[in-house]
Amino acid sequence: MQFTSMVLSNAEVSPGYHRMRLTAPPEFAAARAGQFVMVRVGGGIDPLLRRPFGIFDLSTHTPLHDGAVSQPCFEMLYRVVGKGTALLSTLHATDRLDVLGPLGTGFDLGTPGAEKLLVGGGVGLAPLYLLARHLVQQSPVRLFAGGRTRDDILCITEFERLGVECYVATEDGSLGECGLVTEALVSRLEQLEGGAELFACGPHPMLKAVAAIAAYHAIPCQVSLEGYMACGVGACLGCVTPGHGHTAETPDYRCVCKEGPVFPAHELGWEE
Amino acid sequence: MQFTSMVLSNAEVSPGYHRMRLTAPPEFAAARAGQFVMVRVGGGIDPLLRRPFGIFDLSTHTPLHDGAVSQPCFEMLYRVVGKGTALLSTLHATDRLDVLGPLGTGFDLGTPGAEKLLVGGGVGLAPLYLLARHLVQQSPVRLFAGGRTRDDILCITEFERLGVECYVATEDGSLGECGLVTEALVSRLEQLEGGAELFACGPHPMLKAVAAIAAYHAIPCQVSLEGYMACGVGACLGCVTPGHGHTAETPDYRCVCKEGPVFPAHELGWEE
Amino acid sequence: MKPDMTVNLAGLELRNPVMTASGTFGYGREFADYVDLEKIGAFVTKGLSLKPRPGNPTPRIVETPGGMLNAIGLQNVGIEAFIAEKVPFLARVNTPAIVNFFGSTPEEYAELAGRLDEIPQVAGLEVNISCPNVKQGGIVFGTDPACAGQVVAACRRATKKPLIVKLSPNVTDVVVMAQACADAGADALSLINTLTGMAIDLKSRKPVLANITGGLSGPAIKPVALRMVWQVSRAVQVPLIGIGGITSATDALEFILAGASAVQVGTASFITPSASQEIAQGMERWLEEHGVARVSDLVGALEC
Amino acid sequence: MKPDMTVNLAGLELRNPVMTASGTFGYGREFADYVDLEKIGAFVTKGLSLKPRPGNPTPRIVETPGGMLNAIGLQNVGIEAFIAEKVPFLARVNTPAIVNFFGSTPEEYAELAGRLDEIPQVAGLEVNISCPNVKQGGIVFGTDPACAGQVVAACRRATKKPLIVKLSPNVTDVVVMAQACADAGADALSLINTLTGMAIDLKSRKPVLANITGGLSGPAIKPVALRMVWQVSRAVQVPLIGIGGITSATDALEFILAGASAVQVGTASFITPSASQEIAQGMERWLEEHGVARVSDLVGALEC
Ligand SMILES: Cc1cc2nc3c(=O)[nH]c(=O)nc-3n(C[C@H](O)[C@H](O)[C@H](O)COP(=O)(O)OP(=O)(O)OC[C@H]3O[C@@H](n4cnc5c(N)ncnc54)[C@H](O)[C@@H]3O)c2cc1C
Ligand SMILES: Cc1cc2nc3c(=O)[nH]c(=O)nc-3n(C[C@H](O)[C@H](O)[C@H](O)COP(=O)(O)OP(=O)(O)OC[C@H]3O[C@@H](n4cnc5c(N)ncnc54)[C@H](O)[C@@H]3O)c2cc1C
Ligand SMILES: Cc1cc2nc3c(=O)[nH]c(=O)nc-3n(C[C@H](O)[C@H](O)[C@H](O)COP(=O)(O)O)c2cc1C
Ligand SMILES: Cc1cc2nc3c(=O)[nH]c(=O)nc-3n(C[C@H](O)[C@H](O)[C@H](O)COP(=O)(O)O)c2cc1C
Ligand code: FES
Ligand code: FES
Repeated sequence: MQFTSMVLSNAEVSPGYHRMRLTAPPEFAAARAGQFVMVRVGGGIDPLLRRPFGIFDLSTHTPLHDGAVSQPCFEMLYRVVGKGTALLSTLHATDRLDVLGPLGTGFDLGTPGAEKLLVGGGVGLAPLYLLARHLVQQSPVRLFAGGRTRDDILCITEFERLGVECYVATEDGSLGECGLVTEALVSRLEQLEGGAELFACGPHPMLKAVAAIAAYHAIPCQVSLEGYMACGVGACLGCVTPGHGHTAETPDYRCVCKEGPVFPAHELGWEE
Repeated sequence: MQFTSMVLSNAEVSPGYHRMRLTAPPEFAAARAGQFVMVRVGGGIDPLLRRPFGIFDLSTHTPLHDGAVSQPCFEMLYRVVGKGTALLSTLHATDRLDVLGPLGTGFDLGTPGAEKLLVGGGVGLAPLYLLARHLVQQSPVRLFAGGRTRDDILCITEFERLGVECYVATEDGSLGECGLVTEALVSRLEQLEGGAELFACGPHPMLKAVAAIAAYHAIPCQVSLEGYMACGVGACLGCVTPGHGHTAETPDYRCVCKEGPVFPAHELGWEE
Repeated sequence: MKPDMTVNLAGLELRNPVMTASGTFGYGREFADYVDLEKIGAFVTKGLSLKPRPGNPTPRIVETPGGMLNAIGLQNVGIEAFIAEKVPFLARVNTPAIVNFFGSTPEEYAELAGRLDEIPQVAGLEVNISCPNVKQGGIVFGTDPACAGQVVAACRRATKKPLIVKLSPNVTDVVVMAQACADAGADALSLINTLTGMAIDLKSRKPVLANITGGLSGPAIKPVALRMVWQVSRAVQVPLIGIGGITSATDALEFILAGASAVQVGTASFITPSASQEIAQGMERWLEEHGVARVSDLVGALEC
Repeated sequence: MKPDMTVNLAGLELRNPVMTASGTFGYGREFADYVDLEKIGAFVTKGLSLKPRPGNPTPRIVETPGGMLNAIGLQNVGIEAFIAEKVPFLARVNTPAIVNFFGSTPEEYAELAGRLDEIPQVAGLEVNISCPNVKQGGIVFGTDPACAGQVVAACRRATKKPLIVKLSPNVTDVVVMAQACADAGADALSLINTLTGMAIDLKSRKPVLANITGGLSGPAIKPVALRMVWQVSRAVQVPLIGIGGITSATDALEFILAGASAVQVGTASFITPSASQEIAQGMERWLEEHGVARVSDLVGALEC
């Protein structure tokens, strides 16, 4: 679905990170956690391509004036890294944005009851919040949030408000444990008796580590990937990632935008 | 001089025409009527090149707060025709703009005392206002303003406030005489006993007609030209116009941005 | 009165002159939610080869000023899977599907042309000659008139369907290439394919694309594409399909004026999935507003 | 410690690797109010011919997506007026002035090279071979290796000054052209000149440029330029000057990584008159921040 969205708010939530709330058409309410949108920033050729962002949250917006009808809306949590996100960060309420989405395949919610362990690195937390909102209704949920410094640890209060137990680790020790978030994850897994299910989003090395941990403990794990995208709909083959059987001789590429961005970790090739 | 200017105001003065007031450095106060600026619209590659605009007026801006120092400023009167001017029209007070100028060779004020006849077509009035402000101090000044409809007749009140007698003609008769402004000019010239001096800015066919009238009456005439410009400083040779001696065999091109935009009409080639 | 938007292109009857470009529109189905396929003239599918092709490692795309580079590496499902998995969809859409294809020897091209000739759902063929000739030291077919002519002649013998040859812009003289392809039996020429380019990431001191170089497309290349269409249209008799940086009805009409009978929309579909449909509608509106009865009246109508 | 920004380019000692490109910087003086000429490595003057040249009718320029087309038509004052009116300024500036020049026969090129060789204020010559050879049916020198080699050899015999040959990108194989010019005695190669393009005005149904086609420059062409510099640097031994869409220090450093020893800034000077100076400063700052001692350490340092 392609639609024109109105910015409701756009605030810096941590240095370099913004959270933007946008209106959406009614059908958008059916978006699943882990799906994403592609946003056209500016109306011209610079930036040229749309920019992909996860769906941080879905909600309803009721305008303040009398008799106003409430309207679905969604949120994005984004980090300013380049031209497109810099421009995005300058938008204000009432500005318009051209949005394509929801796109891709989101998270599978797994087995109700089984403990859910969410692992997010930096802005990788973005799609995990909507996921947590869905998961807390059926299972205990724990979040492992990692980042370089405390500035990269986002929206933890929101997760806690859902009843999610949060573990924080930063590489410089400025918040939570000092070190990698995967260490906290491993401790938790060692404590756990029954099975747990993993959901991860963040930098590729983190996902690789999480996938290895899941494989070691033989528990289900879904990862949400990034990939340079042009079309977002599976047409250009720009965004592919190697599947588990991938070799130079027997290539096995998966489309991140269509088959993903969420994949069962064991279906992917983690070698490169 | 290249400088960052702050927008003080930017208002639509007639459908499709805007008037923008901008701060300038102290040296800018020395700009002459007929000189122009080149404005960078947006900070990226779209639009890529600067856009040239005449200097409509020069003045001083005194900020409202206590102890504020007053600052030179200038105005542009522009018509929204394409991408650059459309973007320009969306700017607000306190927005910044990158300006290059004053550029080029402006009007020569002519002989004090001799009647000055200013001929402007549409947005061609832009550089004539500053000129009129200078001329009224030494000579009687009349303005002949033409346009397609009354929407193209701009800022006449401002000219009248200077004591300039204004004649208006529109092609559709929606304001002033119905017809071309050059007809009113010819009548006036036929009434005049002593010599008059002509100053014109507007569409090329109008300038050509004015130049012919001046030649017929053997009176001095200066015209301000437009030309597609890249550099604005005489380096790229993009903006040239044929001089009076120009033929395919003995080419004689003048640089509109550097030798112009104002030229004595008799120095130009009017054939093409 | 509604203007006549139909085009007869080398035997293909199109409802309007706007097609989508190969590699930017998948196999048609990917965009079906966003474009009413029956509002465009035709669509061209992703470059096909006999065997499935893996394509290049990633990153495969990068944005550049006013354009993008891609180095997909011609990943595709191969003819067998194409027939099994993609052709059924083509049959369901009432819009001509043109299949873009390539090979690494003239024989492979011909074999594929022959296979495609047998598929009734395939309305026409577009030969991508911007590929290396493995038999001749990897020289790109589309940069050598003799090589290109050989490939086109081989395909011509293998199919009776409309045969479109897609020209590479990475040549000294596109007219010579166009002439060679027309002489060898092309029914129409499409131009341009991407310009070879490169992007570098200063931080890592590496090329951005895993393949190092890639093909430049998008608005940035429009002036080059327009120039080539104009040059070829004055020299060669077969109908042309203009491609390169078309994002609006105005762009498309410029290509028509330059001598193209139809156009293809590529990169623009990434930005606005419905771009091709909107461009067709915009062209129709423009013709109506300007009292042009038939879009074909504008073909090559540039006044120089 | 300040990084070492100096470059020795074919015998030219430059304080830094940033030069301005021919045709975009007049004869140096036009920009003197905006750029501290002594903060850039060198400047290249507008293409010079033996006789004054009128240039083309107007319009001569038009903006395109991410770039611009120009069809100035090589308007210039000719060698006599150059010596009388422009050389005195060159003498006053403590920055090497490189004179870009062209002819319509190899003999004209050689004669001009010889004349320029006698002018002490001229630090080096840049041969523009993107011009038609009137003796050979108007084929552009720079698109035929033999023609190009002939011109370069003729110039080489006529001058002992550093001889830079500026390559055209409108060729199938830029490496072959580069090799031909290097073999014929070029001390350095600069690349790229503009890509041939065209713009059309739909309203008037006419080409925008009076000359119909023009040369595309600006950010849009950067990927093509980078690719060509990289290709040539791997194949040819002489030093290269990278040109094409450079607007920032990052852009310039990308060209250095690709194999250029120096760069030229063209269209960017129109947008920011001080662009060349700012790019030189930005490069120095980047080197300092990244602990690179000498800019020459980065030349061709791309990791592929
Ligand atoms: C499925 C998906 C979901 C994402 N969700 C989020 C999110 O919720 N929050 C968030 O902050 N970021 C998210 N990203 C990353 C985000 O898309 C990039 O940070 C953004 O596109 C950068 O754009 P830019 O213009 O600021 O940067 P530039 O570096 O100027 O971008 C240049 C080009 O590279 C692409 N690009 C740059 N970085 C990335 C990247 N990491 N992944 C993919 N393409 C990239 C851009 O899309 C653009 O085409 C997601 C990416 C994907 C693929
Ligand atoms: C010396 C000079 C003074 C001018 N003064 C004024 C003024 O005071 N008020 C005003 O409204 N306009 C003035 N113009 C015209 C003004 O520069 C153009 O209308 C403006 O550049 C259009 O930009 P755009 O992006 O909106 O249009 P587009 O059509 O998108 O512009 C595309 C390109 O064409 C150029 N261009 C388009 N129209 C013209 C034109 N008429 N003259 C020169 N270049 C053009 C643009 O600069 C740009 O490079 C002046 C032009 C010159 C040369
Ligand atoms: C991602 C991508 C993939 C492409 N794949 C093919 C292809 O398989 N075969 C082909 O002939 N052209 C291919 N092209 C080239 C386009 O069909 C078109 O010629 C080019 O992109 C220029 O048009 P544009 O500027 O409108 O995109 C591809 C282009 C892109 C951007
Ligand atoms: C207006 C203009 C005039 C030019 N004139 C010349 C010229 O006389 N000789 C020449 O070799 N190159 C000429 N060029 C090409 C530039 O030197 C340069 O190679 C090209 O513009 C690409 O660099 P850029 O993208 O930084 O502008 C000209 C370019 C422009 C824009
Ligand atoms: S982004 Fe085009 S296929 Fe995934
Ligand atoms: S605009 Fe460059 S010379 Fe006038």
